[in-house]
Amino acid sequence: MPATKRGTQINENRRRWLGGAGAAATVLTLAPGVRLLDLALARSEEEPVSERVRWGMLVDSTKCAQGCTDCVDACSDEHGLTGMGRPQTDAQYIRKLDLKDKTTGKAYSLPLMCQHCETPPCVDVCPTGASFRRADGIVLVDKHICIGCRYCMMACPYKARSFVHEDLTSQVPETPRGKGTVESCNFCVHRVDRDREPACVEACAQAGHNALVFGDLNDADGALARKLEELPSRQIREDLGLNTGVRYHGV
Amino acid sequence: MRWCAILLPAMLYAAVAAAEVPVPSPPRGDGAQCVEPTEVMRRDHMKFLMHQRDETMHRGIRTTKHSLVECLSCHTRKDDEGRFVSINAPGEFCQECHAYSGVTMDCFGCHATTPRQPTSRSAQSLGRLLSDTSFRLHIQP
Amino acid sequence: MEHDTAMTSVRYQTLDGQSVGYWALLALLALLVAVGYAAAHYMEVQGHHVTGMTNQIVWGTPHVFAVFLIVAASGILNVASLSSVFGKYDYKPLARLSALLSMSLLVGGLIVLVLDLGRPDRLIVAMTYYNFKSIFAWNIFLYIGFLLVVAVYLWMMFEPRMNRYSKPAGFTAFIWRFVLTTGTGSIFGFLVARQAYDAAIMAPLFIIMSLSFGTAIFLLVLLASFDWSGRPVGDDILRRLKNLLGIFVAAVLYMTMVYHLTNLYATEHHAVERFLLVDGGVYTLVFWLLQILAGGVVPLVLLFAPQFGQSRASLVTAAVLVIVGGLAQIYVIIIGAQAFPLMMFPGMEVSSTFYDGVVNEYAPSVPEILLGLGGIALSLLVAVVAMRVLPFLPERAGKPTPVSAAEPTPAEAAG
Amino acid sequence: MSVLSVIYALIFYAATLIMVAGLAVKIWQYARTPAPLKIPTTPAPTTAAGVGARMFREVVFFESLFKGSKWSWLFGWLFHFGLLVVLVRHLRYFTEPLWWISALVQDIGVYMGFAMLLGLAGLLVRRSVVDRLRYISAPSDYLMLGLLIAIGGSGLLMKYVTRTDIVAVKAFFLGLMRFDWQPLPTDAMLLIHLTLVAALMIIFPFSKLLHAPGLFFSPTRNQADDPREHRHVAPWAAKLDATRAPGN
Repeated sequence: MPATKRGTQINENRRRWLGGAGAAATVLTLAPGVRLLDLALARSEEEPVSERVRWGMLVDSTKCAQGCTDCVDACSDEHGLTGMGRPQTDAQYIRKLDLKDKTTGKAYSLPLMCQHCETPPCVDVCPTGASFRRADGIVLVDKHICIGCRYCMMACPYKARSFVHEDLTSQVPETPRGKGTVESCNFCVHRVDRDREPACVEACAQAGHNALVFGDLNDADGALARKLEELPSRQIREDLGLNTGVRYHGV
Repeated sequence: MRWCAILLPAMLYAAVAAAEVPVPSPPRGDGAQCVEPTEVMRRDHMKFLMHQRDETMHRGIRTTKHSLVECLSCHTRKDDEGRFVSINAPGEFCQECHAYSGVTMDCFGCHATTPRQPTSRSAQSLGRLLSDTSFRLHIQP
Repeated sequence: MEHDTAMTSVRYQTLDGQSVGYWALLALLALLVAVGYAAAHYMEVQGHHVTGMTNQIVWGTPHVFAVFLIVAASGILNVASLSSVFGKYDYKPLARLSALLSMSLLVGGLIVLVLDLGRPDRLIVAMTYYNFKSIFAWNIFLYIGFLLVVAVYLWMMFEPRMNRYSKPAGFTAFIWRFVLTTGTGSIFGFLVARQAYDAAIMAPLFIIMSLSFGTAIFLLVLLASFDWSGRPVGDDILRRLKNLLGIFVAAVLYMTMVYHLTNLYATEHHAVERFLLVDGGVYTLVFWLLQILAGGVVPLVLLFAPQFGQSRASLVTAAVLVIVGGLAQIYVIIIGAQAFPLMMFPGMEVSSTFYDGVVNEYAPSVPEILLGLGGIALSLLVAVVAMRVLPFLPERAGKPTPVSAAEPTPAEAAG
Repeated sequence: MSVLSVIYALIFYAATLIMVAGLAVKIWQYARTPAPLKIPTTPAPTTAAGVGARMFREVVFFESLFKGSKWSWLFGWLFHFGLLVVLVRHLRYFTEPLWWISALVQDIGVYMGFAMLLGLAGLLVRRSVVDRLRYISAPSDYLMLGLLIAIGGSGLLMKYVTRTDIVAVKAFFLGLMRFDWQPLPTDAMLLIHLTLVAALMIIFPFSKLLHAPGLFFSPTRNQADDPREHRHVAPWAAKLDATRAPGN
């Protein structure tokens, strides 16, 4: 089936579905300005991802509400992360951190996930190349060739990765995950490849916080670059020179 | 005499063993035709899946022709209560032949064995539903 | 039975292997191996949640045993190197045993490592997909290469026609094992993420550790295999090994001190050093009591204080303590370092549902310990079987000890 | 049912018949061959249980070959062990439902296929490089090695390059066993593999491969070293013995 024809079909189906269910909330997040790429940059289904794009995110800690876990919940829902009631071994792709400045006592709240480094230590150490960085900057685990050695978990300065400690049966089609392999935030790559935002960003916007901005770091006119220009931001463990794809404002 | 000693058991065996040959009969898929001829799929389905897996994983190419999710959408059956049955359950499409030929599948430790079960979705995840290929296929008339 | 072409002809003989003791030892080791394998199988079927490991402490007790065995494997070849590379021909009769143990310990260590993988069934993937930037990937080559190099070295030593090549083969193995242990140490030395690692000194520290642990294990295996098979061990060779062990133990203590002092130089590392050396609870205890005191100071006293002199009992005790201390040292290096929280936000108190900012908990689980012990048992089992099948052991080691001088006075030992 | 399927069905019936009957004849012949004297290679066990243990070590570990030649032992054992696992793996084509042992070795069996080829290659190199071995080698020695290498090679090629429909292959063989013929896939590599296997089966009872059953009838291996404890009387000699006057 040609891509264009198929695309139309999807849209027709979406329209039909939305009409029936009247779920307006989802459409709002797809409103103008939130669209990920200009039409000129959008790639067809057969086209591989390229280095022209580098996906990134800005976390505006000043807008991140203490105690709010909408992004975490959305992530769990999106990727089918069901806890086993063992917090030490349950997987977390994204987690909320509560910080308190030891001198001023000022409190901060922010989500932490895979920082999608430009030079990721996890990719350096992985013996099989299962841990890799896609051309568009998304750091992934190819679970087909992950042997579960956990060297990447030792190497990650953000403790962003989890090891699957048990057999799973609750996987969702978009996020295959299984016992004995390592996993982490993948920027919802299945959504990004279909021109949509990661689930956490969508959830944060739905909750009205808008603390997360996702976009193309290479696109000077894009929403993310404009935001980065406007707000001062930093990288966590900037001393390591990893040039992270996730930046933080207000901490 | 010597030959009788050999032939007799053979003939006895023949009498006992002559029976229907067990041959797997995987359930037919939904569509009219698979994405490749059956003869090709029987030999090389794993080559297609491996190729597609690397293309998708490393190059972000999400064409659907050889995608495992698409296999599921055609080949999973529903039980009496309308819920999908895992494709690797005994007797189901994948397991039927793999059990027969003693091949273990390493797909479904990680990959979902059914399309998204529509009943289990909450209203919150409408957005995800919309982009879900399998869901799309099943609401088609 | 074969004859060596060395100046002094050495006769090697297989173990008789008919005694009840031999079969009992074999049965015990086989049982431990079986139990270790069952433990690994249990962990694989259940998933790693039945072990002590978590998403915070990702390398646990099996890694302690595996790294210990791999490191010791490299060091135990030292005895063979002394004769092939450094021309100390007194060690030559022991070279075969040394090479055998280096292979069997490496195999034992690697099996433990592999069985603790999340997907041990995918071992072949580790052999077919390589990321050449990964020190782990280098190590796969180093380990396999080591086994091949030492196997060739052994062949050169066994085959009379090949004896003349045993020196270059021994030299290759000598170089190879330094590179191998450099690789093992660098697994930790290049980890920028964690405060206790990311130190170039890890490689030389591991090399000196390998010599110490390897010599201790060699001493114990030597005494056991010779005593139990009625082969005499001369005091001269034991004295040499004793002095070697003492030097290596002292060197490990020195390198450990340098490691901590260099860490302490950078103020940013004071927190982790404080954790390891002062208030790290079990890790501090293990460090001071087992690693430094039991594994370093006490063996030095036993080896060098004149009161203990030439007593074989004190030598054996010292070697056992060095092994205990070695396991303790690797426990602190691997697990202690992971217990300390990652420093992502200096000057901030951090908390989360993912155990950020707190000292991580780890308790070794029974299956993990059984897997580790199974690895040690496998190493010994391989060696014990090999000694029966091929002539690894010489009929004697060292010069004959006069019966009356079995326990010489310190004055005699000095002279 | 294609002509090809019928031809292969007939070939395999013939090959099986020749191999089974030939082996039976040979074993019958071995069993009746007199062993008039006690000639175990010493040191030999002195009890029947000891002989059993020795035979076990001989069959499983190739003990005497190990003592004789380390390289032949290494390659020979590698080949035989590999072959064993590969054969057990191939049981999947003949058993429904699958036997547990066959299911168990499915994964390792592939690597054993490579081990088998490595062993065969070693044996071939040894035979053609070592002077005194080359001197005593007959064409049939090379034929056996070549045949086995070709069988292993074509099998692995089917695994990794040109695949076949193994479900149909299994149905074909189950069909042969149940006299309910099923079509055979017509993939070239499969046909090559099967032809070679049939050839090996036919040659087996006329070749040096008879060492497999022959080993068990080897008097230097299967006799207890007990001529002082028991008088050894070969069955054919017992008749003569009985006619003799007692006490003589």
